[in-house]
Amino acid sequence: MSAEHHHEHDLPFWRKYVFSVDHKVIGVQYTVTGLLFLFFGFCLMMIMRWQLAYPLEAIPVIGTWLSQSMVDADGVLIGDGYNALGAMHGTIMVFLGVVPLAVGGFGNFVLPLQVGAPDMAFPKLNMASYWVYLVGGIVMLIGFFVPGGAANSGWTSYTPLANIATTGQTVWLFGMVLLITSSLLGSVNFIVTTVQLRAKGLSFFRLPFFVWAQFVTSFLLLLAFPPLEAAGVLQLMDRLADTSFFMPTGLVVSGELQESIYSGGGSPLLWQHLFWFLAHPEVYVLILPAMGILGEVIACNTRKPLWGYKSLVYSAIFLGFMSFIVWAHHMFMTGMGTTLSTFFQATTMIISVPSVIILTCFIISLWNASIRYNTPMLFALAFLPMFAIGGLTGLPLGLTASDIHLHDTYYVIGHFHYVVAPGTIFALFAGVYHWFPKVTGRKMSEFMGKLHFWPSFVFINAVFMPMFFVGMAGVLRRQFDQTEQLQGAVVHGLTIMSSWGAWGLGLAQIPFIINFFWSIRKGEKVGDNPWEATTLEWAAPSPPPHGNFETVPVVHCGPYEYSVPEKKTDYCPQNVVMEA
Amino acid sequence: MASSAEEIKAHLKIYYMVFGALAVLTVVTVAVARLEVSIGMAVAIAMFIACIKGSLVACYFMHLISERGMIFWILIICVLFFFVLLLLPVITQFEPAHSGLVEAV
Amino acid sequence: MSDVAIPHDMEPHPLTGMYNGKFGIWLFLASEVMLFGALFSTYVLLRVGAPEGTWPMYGQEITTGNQILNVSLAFVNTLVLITSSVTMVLSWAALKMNNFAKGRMFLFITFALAGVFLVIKFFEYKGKFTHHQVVLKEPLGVDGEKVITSKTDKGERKIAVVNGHAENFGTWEEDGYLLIHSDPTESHDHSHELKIEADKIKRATRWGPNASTFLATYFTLTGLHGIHVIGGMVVILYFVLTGASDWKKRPEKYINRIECTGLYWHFVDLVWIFLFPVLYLL
Amino acid sequence: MLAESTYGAWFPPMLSEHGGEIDHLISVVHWFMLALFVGWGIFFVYCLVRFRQRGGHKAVYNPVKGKISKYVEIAVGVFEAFLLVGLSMPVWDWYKNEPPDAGADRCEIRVVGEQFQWNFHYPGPDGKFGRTDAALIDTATNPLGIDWENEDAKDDVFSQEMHLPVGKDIYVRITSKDVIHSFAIPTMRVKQDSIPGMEIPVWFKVKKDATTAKLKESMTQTYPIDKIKWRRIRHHVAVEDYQDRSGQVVLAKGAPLGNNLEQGEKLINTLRESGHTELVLQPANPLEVICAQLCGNNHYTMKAQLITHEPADFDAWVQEMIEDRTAGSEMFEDF
Repeated sequence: MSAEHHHEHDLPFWRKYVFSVDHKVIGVQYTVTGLLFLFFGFCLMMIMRWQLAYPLEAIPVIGTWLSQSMVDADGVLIGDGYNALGAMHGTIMVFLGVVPLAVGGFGNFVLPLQVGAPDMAFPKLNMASYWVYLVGGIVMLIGFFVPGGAANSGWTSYTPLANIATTGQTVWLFGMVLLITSSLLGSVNFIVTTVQLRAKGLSFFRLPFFVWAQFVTSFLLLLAFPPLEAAGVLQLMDRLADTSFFMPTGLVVSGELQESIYSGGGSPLLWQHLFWFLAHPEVYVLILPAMGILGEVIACNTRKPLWGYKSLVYSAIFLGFMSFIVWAHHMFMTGMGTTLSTFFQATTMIISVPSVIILTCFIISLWNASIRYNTPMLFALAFLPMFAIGGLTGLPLGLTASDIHLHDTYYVIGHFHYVVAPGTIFALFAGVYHWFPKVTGRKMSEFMGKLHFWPSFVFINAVFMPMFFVGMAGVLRRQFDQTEQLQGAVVHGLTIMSSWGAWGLGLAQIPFIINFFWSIRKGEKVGDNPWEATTLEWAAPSPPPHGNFETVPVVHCGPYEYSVPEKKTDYCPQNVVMEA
Repeated sequence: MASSAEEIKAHLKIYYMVFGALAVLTVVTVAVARLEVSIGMAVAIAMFIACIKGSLVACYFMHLISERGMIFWILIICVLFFFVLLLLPVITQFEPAHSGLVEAV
Repeated sequence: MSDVAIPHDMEPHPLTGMYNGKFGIWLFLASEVMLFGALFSTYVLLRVGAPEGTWPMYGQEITTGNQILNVSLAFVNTLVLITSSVTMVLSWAALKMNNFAKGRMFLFITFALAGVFLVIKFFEYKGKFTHHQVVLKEPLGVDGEKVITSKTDKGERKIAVVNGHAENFGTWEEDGYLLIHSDPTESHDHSHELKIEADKIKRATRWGPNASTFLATYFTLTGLHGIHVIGGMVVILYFVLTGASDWKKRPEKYINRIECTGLYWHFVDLVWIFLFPVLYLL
Repeated sequence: MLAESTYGAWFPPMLSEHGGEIDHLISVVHWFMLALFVGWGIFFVYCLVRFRQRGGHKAVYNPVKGKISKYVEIAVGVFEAFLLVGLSMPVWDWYKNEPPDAGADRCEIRVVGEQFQWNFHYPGPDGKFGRTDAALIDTATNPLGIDWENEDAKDDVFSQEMHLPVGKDIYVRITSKDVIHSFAIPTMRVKQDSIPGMEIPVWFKVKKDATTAKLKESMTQTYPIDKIKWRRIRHHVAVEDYQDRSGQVVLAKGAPLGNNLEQGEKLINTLRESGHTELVLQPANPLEVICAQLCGNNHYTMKAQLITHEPADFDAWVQEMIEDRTAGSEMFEDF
C-alpha cells in the first residue's frame, strides 16, 4: 500500500464518503441517489396506473395521505394531480434517475478505471457535479409541496400551458437549470478524462465500447443541454418577469384577454424547438451508456470479442451526430410543411440505420460464443429483443403519414418505454450486477438475481405490450380518464392489464432490493476479477483504493481479447502481455 | 503556443495591433449602421465585421491560431449545430402551413 | 484535497496540445456557444415572426433597436470590454515573462474595467426602466400621442402610443383614469398633464423586459452576459487577492489558471462583440 | 365496409377518404417490423441455445465472415426509403399541399380550442366568416367573440358540436385561444395541433355512407350481460327497452347504463337479476373530436360530439341553427 493510500484513511468520514472527490465514491453516490429517484419515479407511476385502471376510485391505502393538490377529500386523484404525477414521473425518470445512474453512476465509477486513470481529470468539479445534481433533485421534489402542487404541464412543459401553470412549474425550471449545470460539469470532466488521461498504450481504438459510449454521450450533454438551459431561462423570464417569449399576440385565457400583462409577439413553437433540440439527443444520452454497458457484459459473457467493434464505435459517433438534426420529428403535428418534414423524416430514417447496426453487432457477437448465463448476461440478453421492439416501433412514428394517427397516443408511450425501461433500465441492472463485485468486493446472489430477472422480464412486457394496441385504437396519452372517450372505454381492459403488470413489476423489484443490501455485507467474497474480464477496471483491486491502481497500467492489446487461440487462459487482460 | 520570454515579447506587439484593429472596427460598425442601407445589407455588413472582430479575439487573444486540430473540430461541430438550431426553426416560419399567422381569435 | 496526482494536470497532452484545465475550459466554452447560440436563435426567430408594427416596440417607425437603445453608452462599453480583454492577455504575458507585479496589476485593471462596464450597464438599464409607454386601443387625438399605421393582410391597423421619460410618469386614478404627470410632448412644459380613460388603454408599461419581445430579448441576453461578467470578476478578484501566495508556491499553476480565466474572459468579450451590433445597431 | 367499423384493439373505424392510405402504411410497416423481428428472433434464440456455455464447448476468437448482416442492413435502409418516398410522402403532400378548391362545394369550418372545449364556427350559406373581436368574448354565450351585428356574421353558426356533411370536402381552419391543443378525430385519421397565434388548415372528406345514423346502426352489438363492464360501455345506449321482473322499464331505449360506475353496476346487476342474459347496445354517438395535447386540468374531458349528415341534412341543420339563434335574440329583445 502506498503512502497516499494511508493518507486516505486519515480523512474524516465526511471527507471520505460525503464530500469526497474520489470518482468511485461519487459514482456510488450517483448510483444510490439515481436508484432512489428511479424507485420514487416508479412509485409515482404506480399511483397513475391506479387512476388509469380504476378511474375516479379512491386510491387504496395511500390515497388520503397525499397532498390536497393531488387528491380530493376521499383520496381520489384529481386531474392536475394526475398531470403533476405524469410530468414528475417523466422528469424524475429521465433527468434524476436514468441519466445520473447511467452517466453519473456507471460513467464515474467505471470510466476512469477503464482508461487506467487514477481519478477524473477534475475531481473537485466532479464532486460539485454530484452536489449540484442532488440539490437540483431536491428542488424538484420541493415542487410537490408548493401551492398548486408540482409541475403539471408534462415533462415537456409545452408553452403557453407551462407559462400560465402553477408555482410548481417555476420550481421545476429552477431544478432543471441546476440539473443542466450538473450535467455540463460532468460532461466536461468525462471528455477531458477520456482524451487526456488514457493509460499508456490505450489508443482510441483500444478503448472499451463503454468508454466510447460515455464519450459520445458527454458530447451530447455538452452541446445539447445549453439550449434547454436557455429555454429554461426564457420560460422563467416569461413566468417571473411577464415577458412574452412564448406568448403569442391575442391570447385569451379563461375569457380574459392577456394583452395588459403580456406584450405578445412570442412563439409557442420556439419552446418546442429548444426543448426537443435537447430532448432528442437526450434519448441517445439514455440509450448510449446502456449500449456501452451491454458491450462490456456481452463481450465478457460470450467469451469472445465483440463482433464489429469498429462499426459499433462509428455507429455510436454517427448516432450522436445525427441525434442533433432529427428533433423536429416530435413536432410533425405542429403544422410543419412538407420541406422541413421531409428533411426530418429522412434524418429520422437515417438515424435508424446505426441503431440497427449496433443491434446487429451485438446479436452476431453471440455466434460461435460460449454464453455464460449469469444474471448480468440475462439482463443484457433481454435488452436485445426488447430494445428491438422499441426501436422498430419508432418507424411508424417517424413517418409523417402514419404519425397522423399515432402521434400522442399510447403507441408513443409504448415505443419510448420499450427503449428506456426494458431497454436502458435492464442494461443498468446488468451493469449493477456486473460491476457490483468491483465496487464491494462481493458478488450479488445469483439465485436472487434470477428471481429478480424472470418476473421483471414477464411483467415489463405485460406493462408495455398492451400499450401498442391501446394506442393503435386511438387512445391518447396524458388522459386522466381514458374511458371518457369512446375508443378509450372500449379498450379499457388492456389498460387494466398494463396496470397490473406495473404493480407486478414493482413486486418483482423486491428481490433486487434485498439482494443489493444483503450482498453488500454478506455476499460471496470474490477476487479482483471474478468474471475473468479483460478491461482495465478488473486490473485494479476490488474495491479499488484511492488512486485506483497499485501500479500504473500499460495497455498491450484491444479491449475484448477473449478466447485468443493458443493462449493459456480464455482471456487476455489489456494490461498483461499474455504468453502462449 | 508561445513559451519563452522572447516569443511573448513578440506577441505583445500583436496584442496591441489586434486591440487597435478591434477599436477601429467598432467605430466602423457604428458608422456603417448610420448609413441608409437595406436591412439585408446592414445585417450582412454588421455580421461580417462582428465575425472579423470575433476571429481576431479568438485567434490572437485566445491563441486559437496556434492550437492543435482537436479543439478546432469540437468548435466546428459546435458552430454547425448552432447554425442548425438557428436556421431550421426559422425555416418553419416560412413554410406554407405556418403562414397563417393570426392576430387574435 | 485530492492527493492523487492527475496526469496532464500541468503538462500538455500530445494529442490536444493542452493541459487538462485548458482543454476543459475550451469544452465549457463550446457549451457556452450553444447557450448563447440558442438565445441568438430565439432573437432571430422572434424578429422574423414579429407581427408588423411591434418590433422593436409598439409605435416605433423604424424596425431596428438603435432608436430605443442607447448606442453611445453601448459603444463606450464595447471599447471598455475590448480593453479589458487586452489587459487580461497582457497580464498573462507579464506572468509568462516572470513579472508577477505587472501581471497582477493588469489583472486588477481588467477587474476594474469590468466594473466600469457594469456601471455603464446600470445606467443603461436605468434609462429603460424610467421610460414609460402607454399603448392605446385606438388613436385618441391627445397631445404627445404618436400614431403609427401598419398594414396587415386583414387591412390597415392604427396603433397609438404615448411615451414619456421620467421617474414619476403617471398614476392610476381611482375613477378609472390614467393621469400622466410627465410631459409626453417633450416640450418641457411641466404643467402639462394628460388624462386617459383606463378602458381605452391596451397596456401601460415601463420599458422593462415585459414591454416587448425585443426588450425581453435585450434584457435576457445582456442580463445573462452581465452575469457572466460578474462571474468573471469574482474569479479575477480571487486570483488578484490570492495571487501572491499561489505565485510563490507554484507559479506555473498560477499562470495556467490565469490563462484559463483569460480564455473565459475573452469569450465574454467575444459574445459582446456579437451582442452589440445585433441588439443595438440592427 | 361499414359493418366492420367497430372500435377494438387495433385500428378504430376508418371513415375518411384518405385514411385508407395511412392505415395501409401502418399495416405495411408492421408487417415489415414483424418479419424483421421474427427473422432476427429465430437467429437470436438459435444462438442462445446452440452457443450456451457447456463442457467441451469453446468460443471462437475469429469473427464470422458473413455478408448477410450487411445485406440485411442495406435492405432495411432501402425499405425505409421506400416507406418514406413511396408511402408516407404522397399522403403528407396531399395533407399539406393540396387543399380542396375553395367554392360552394367546400365546407369550411373554423375550429378554436380553449380550455376545455372545442368551438366551431361555420360561415353559413354566404361562405364568409363574420368578424370576431376578442373584446366581445363571453365565456358562456359567445366564446369566440363573434360580432353578430357584422353583415357576414348574420348567417354564421356557432356550435360546440361538430357537424359535417359526408362526401364533401371539409376544410378546417384550426387555432386556439389559450394554450396548445390538438384537434384529433381518430376515426377520420386527422390530427393537427391547434396553436394560439397561428391558424393552420386541415382538409379531409368523410366517406359517403358514414353518416352518424348508419354508423350507430352498424355498431349495434349484443353484449352478454356477464361480461359487461360499465366503463367499457359507458358511452353506449340501449336500442330497446329492458324491463325488470315486475315489468317496469329499468333501461329505456336510448338511455345510457347509468352516469357513473355505481349507478351503472347497480343497473347491470338489476338487469342480470331480472333474467336478462344479453343486452343490445349501440354508441350514443359513434364519433368524437378529442384533444390530443395536454392542455391542463380537465384535458381529458375536452371533446366534442362529431355528427355526420347527408349533405341535405347538413344544410338543414345549418338553417335550423341560424333560425334558432335569430329567434333566440328576438326573444331576448322582446324581453
